[in-house]
Amino acid sequence: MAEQASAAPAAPAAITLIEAITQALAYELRHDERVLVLGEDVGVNGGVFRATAGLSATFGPERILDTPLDETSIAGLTVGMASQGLRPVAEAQFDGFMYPMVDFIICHAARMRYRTRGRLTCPMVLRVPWGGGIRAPEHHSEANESIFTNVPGLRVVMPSSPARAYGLLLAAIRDPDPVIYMEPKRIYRQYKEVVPDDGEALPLDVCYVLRDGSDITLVTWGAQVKETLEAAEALAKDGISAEVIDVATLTPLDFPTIAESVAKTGRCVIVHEAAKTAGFGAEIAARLAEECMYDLLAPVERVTGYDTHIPLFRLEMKYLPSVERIVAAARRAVAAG
Amino acid sequence: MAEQASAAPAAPAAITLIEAITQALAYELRHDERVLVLGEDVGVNGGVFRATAGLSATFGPERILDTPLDETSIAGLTVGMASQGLRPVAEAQFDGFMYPMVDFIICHAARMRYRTRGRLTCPMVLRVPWGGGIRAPEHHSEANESIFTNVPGLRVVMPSSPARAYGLLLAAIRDPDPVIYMEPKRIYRQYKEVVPDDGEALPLDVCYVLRDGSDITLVTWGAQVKETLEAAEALAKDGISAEVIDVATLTPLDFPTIAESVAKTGRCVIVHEAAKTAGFGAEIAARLAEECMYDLLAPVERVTGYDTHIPLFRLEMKYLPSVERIVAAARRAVAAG
Amino acid sequence: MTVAAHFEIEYLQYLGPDGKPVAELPQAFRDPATVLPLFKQMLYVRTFDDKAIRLQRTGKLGTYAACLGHEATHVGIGASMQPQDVFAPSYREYGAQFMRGVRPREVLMYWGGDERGNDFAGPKNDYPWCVPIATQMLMAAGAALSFKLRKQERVAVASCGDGGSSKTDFYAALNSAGAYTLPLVLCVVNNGWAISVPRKAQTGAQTLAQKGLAGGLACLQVDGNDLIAVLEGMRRAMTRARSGQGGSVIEFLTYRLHDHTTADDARRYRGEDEVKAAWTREPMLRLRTWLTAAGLWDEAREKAWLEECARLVDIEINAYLETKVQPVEAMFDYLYGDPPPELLAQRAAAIALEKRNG
Amino acid sequence: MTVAAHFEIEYLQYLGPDGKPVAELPQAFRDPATVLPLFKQMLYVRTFDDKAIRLQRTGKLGTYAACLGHEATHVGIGASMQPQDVFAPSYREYGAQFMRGVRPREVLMYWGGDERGNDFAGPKNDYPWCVPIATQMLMAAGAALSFKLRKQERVAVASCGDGGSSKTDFYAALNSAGAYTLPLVLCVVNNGWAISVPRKAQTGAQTLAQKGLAGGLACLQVDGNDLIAVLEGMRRAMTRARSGQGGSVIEFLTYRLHDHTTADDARRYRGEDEVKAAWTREPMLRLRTWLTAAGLWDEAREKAWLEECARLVDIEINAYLETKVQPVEAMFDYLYGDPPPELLAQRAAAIALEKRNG
Ligand SMILES: Cc1ncc(C[n+]2csc(CCOP(=O)(O)OP(=O)(O)O)c2C)c(N)n1
Ligand SMILES: Cc1ncc(C[n+]2csc(CCOP(=O)(O)OP(=O)(O)O)c2C)c(N)n1
Ligand SMILES: [Mg+2]
Ligand SMILES: [Mg+2]
Repeated sequence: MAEQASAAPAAPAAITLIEAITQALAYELRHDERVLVLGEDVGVNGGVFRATAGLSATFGPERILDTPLDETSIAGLTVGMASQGLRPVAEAQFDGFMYPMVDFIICHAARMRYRTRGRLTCPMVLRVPWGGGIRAPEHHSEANESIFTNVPGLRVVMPSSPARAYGLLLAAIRDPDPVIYMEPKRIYRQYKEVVPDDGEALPLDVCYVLRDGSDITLVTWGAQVKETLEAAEALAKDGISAEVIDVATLTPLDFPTIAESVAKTGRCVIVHEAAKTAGFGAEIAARLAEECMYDLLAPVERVTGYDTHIPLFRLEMKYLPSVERIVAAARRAVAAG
Repeated sequence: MAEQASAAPAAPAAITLIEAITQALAYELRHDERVLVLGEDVGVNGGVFRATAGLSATFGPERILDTPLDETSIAGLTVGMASQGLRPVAEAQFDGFMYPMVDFIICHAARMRYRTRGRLTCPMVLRVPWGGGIRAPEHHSEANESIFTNVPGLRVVMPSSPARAYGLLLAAIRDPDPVIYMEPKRIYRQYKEVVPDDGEALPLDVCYVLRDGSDITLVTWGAQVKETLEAAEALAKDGISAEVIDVATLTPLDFPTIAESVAKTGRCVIVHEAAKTAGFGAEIAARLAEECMYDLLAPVERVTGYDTHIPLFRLEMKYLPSVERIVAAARRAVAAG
Repeated sequence: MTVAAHFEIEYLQYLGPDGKPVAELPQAFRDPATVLPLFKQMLYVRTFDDKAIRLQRTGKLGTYAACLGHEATHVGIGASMQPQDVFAPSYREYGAQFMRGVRPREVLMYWGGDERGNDFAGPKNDYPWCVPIATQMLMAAGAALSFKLRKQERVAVASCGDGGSSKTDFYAALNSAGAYTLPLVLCVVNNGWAISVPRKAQTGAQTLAQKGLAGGLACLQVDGNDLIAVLEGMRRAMTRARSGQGGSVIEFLTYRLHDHTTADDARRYRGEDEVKAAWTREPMLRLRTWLTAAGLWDEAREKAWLEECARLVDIEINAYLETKVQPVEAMFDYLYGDPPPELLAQRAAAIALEKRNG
Repeated sequence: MTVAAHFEIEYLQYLGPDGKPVAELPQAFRDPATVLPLFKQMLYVRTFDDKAIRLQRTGKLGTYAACLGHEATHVGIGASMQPQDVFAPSYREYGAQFMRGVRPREVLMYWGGDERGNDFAGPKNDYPWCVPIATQMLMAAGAALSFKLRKQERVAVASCGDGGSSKTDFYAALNSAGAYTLPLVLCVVNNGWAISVPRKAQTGAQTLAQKGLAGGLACLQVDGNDLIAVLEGMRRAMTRARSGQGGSVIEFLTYRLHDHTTADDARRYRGEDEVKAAWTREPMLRLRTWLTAAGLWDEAREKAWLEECARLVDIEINAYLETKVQPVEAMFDYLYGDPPPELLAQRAAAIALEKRNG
């Protein structure tokens, strides 16, 4: 086994979110021989974002497979391998190229266990760099998680810190069912933190409270965690105490954590990059309307992408929810009741 | 022009929902030479549900095109034709076979106009028999409208009566943008009504109030309109006056009609076949939580498919929302406030 | 003219429709005694098919996809596989599946609206019936890739129809098979029709076999009504796959003698003449003639065997009819290995509702 | 052995890398004077490409996909089309697009993050750049079908890369072309690489041209660095398409001399030697030699023309650099022909926010 793949050194260096992904992949490749990685350019090239950098050299081309340029094939091969006992981790190169995988994910991955009454299963992970804000070309900036959130049998996971990226990816690979693991590419290299390479998975189905507060609950996921935390900071200066929740696993949703927070604060702003209508924020707002109505002191607010496509990069930052828009919504909510 | 394709007779016979679809297709094929129909088995066979019965004989194989067995191809050819000035009406044979079309619908149909700043457009319709309850084989019973409701640039339409099927399909074909037209196959032949073949389109973007009421608003679409109206009837016997709204066009949503009703009734139950989590009902509940909180006298309720796949037909009716479940939810809402 | 590449597509046929050899029989299948059990199996399959159709007609089964006319291709495919191999069918290859240990009652349960039909008691790693056309071809490519990566001597065999050969997933499968040199056999069962769409409307290609050239695979066209040609075609492809030489596309020329499914009415779109002509080429006839000529078969033996078939199939039908509906919680119990709390709450609610309704 | 079908894939090359004819030149392109304007166009394209790369390096452009090395293929494709035809490019066929009237400033606007780059002033029905690999091939099949149904004498031409030829949409396009006998020319620009994945890892097929056999199309492999071979290959395919005989797949063998895009670093995955060798076969060299031998070109003329190219490209670059960002409402204004009220409300809110922020 090559040097870079051996156990974590005593004093680990701080790493970025994407390095944490590489670290998790390497850990699981080392410890579970059923695990393999496949996708376009994941081999020698190490992935267009370098998520698989070095893995081919360490684990060889039979564990790190470059695929022909076809997402349908990647999805189908992955489901085929997973259902025969391997644990493939597939990569879609960008969010906007994931759509040809939808058929296999919905028709086969999500129901292999269900269809066969548990005889065959589909323990696979689909990793997808997700979202906008990196001045990329067309189709490289999409927040399309809602494609999968109404599909039973899947887990949809989105980390927003290096530590959560590591722990949730390990959990995703070890999960006995298919997991869509969306990586907020805008914060791939936002900051570094020490992430011990200890193989400790984090729970899926858990929403993470990133900041405690008492006046309002801000709920978000993915790259918008950045703006949302900044908004909480800005609100604090005004004396508004905002609790910030990173949903992290969208489905199955840990709603109790959100409900508990809203029971305390009475107000909720949901923030996401995707277009507003029928974005996943709708589900959270709906749950609030169903289960927390008597706790709510103000109407729920959603601060989201507009109901149009994310523009090419000259305008894209005007599409994404800004700190300003989040703060304004929170202020409205606080003023309302 | 053959006999059956000529103008409507003086006293038209009552027709079913699916016959209304055939009638609308024939009308528009007669009146707009840019219109054509394509799909698997839509030609001589007249479609597996007979929606295109007789059209091939009347309009010939150059207007009614059988396609090779590939949904990707159907979607791609449709977008190609629509962007070059034709008005294709494509058919996906069943809901469960639509997924390979998702890529073209999202990446091309929904953004042809946007991408080219209006230079090219994509006036197409995708017809899809939708939903469960007909004792069909696997993949023939899916309520997957939420795949499309978060996608800007589309219209998602679902008729629930012969008259609306006719008027909305004409509107869909005439609309300058892509329309996903989902047909609730369970009520294809539920009842007949007289639908004059007058070429009158109905507005898209309008929710239809099917029954006036004052105590509670029941919001639904597609085949569940049947159970929802029955539930309203049952509630009436208890002295509960339920208003019933058929959403009809899911996106862009006519929320004002729903808000107006809830302002009056103060209570809302949303009913749909799809799985609950992140189904389109979530969007409606979210809007209520945002915009109608002060009108709500009781928590919003969703009566939906469970968060699992619709079972094969021996169990499928236990999956679908029943009159009983709708009535129970409405009673809870009325009792709550 | 400079030629960059050239190709030939071979056609295999050994027994003509009249039961007489049209070419020298291949070594392995020369002895009628080796072929006899497969002929009997074909008769068993036809008995099953016939009874399943009747079951549907009397309302005791949902939509059913018959396999009438496909028996030689299906049984020949099944007979060519080893237990450790994996088969990925579409929805009518019962003949192949029975050879692999799938039970007729499982077929009936699937078409009877019960997921337990897919929980095969026999071939544990075989794929269930696959309704989304041709996706099984690509799934099988994934299975083949898993065999190759684990250095297992196993072959994945998948089959789809002539219509299925138009589907992008079929092309993806052959592309993958070529790119990774997979132990994969892609069987295209060309029965002339995809519901109402005839073979010629599917593609401009002269043969469906030649589609394999797009991936650099071995290509073969076979008379799918000739069991011996089926066996020989499969033998070549399986040998090739098992020895690491890569994938094949085999086109089996046969005919769908029944409606597409029991929900279809083929008279809407195809002529009686065509069907009549197809009956003269159907697969039983020629084998019966050949085996009879070899002294291994006769009317009495056929009668006795068909009675035995009927008895065996009836046991299966009864087992199916006696199977109770799954409890309502079954729709929750196989979704996740590790079910989330909310799903369990929905499960409890569904059970409670069920109890309330008696 | 009975042969069901056989095929040959022809290879076209006329000018060798050294600029000497290797075969008798085709009638239509025998006269160097007819070819000269295209050579000049190739130099113009290379000048543009070079300047665009620099623009990106200085932060004035987003990611850019260079076309270095593809000039003969691209210009040859563009030169073979009529104005009424429709071209569906991937994302680097500027050489073809300029021939059709797309303006360099439009290329720059697109890669500069401005949708208006897709609103071509020139070819109104041509498709915009297409990032989802190979989907343009199938869209072009739809365009071709529309021409056929309306009995228009128009041809749809689409191009993708070697990587793109693995994509299901490519297969769907050729399947459709064969099934409907479409006036469609599918150009596979095989430049050896799909980002880091070499051609041989994409497929087991000997040639990419032969993929057309899967749909019964005409197949041709062409030296894509030889402008004359490109023109002759296209001439045959266009004639075939325009006369109602159906579709073709042409594989153009060329080489990507630059990184995949400016966001890529090809040194990670490919050797210097390969690139060096490819430079000896690049498309300008041989044409320059041939035209010089014919007395139509020399160093002075090249120098003068390159200066003119630089001047013309700079005009375009300046036009691009002077283009103001679209107003915020642009993201709402082209979504629907008939925009819904709520979208207009969001539009108003976005404008208000913009105003507040100055
Ligand atoms: C993706 C998809 N599209 C459409 C269908 C509906 N359908 C079921 S069988 C069939 C025809 C299949 O024809 P072929 O592949 O020739 O197989 P055969 O039924 O003749 O064995 C169609 C269109 C489907 N099951 N899946
Ligand atoms: C569907 C899809 N998947 C992945 C990508 C990312 N991507 C962009 S270009 C490219 C390689 C294309 O290679 P090839 O088709 O050979 O064309 P070339 O760039 O060499 O001209 C890839 C993988 C994409 N744009 N679309
Ligand atoms: Mg068939
Ligand atoms: Mg390439």
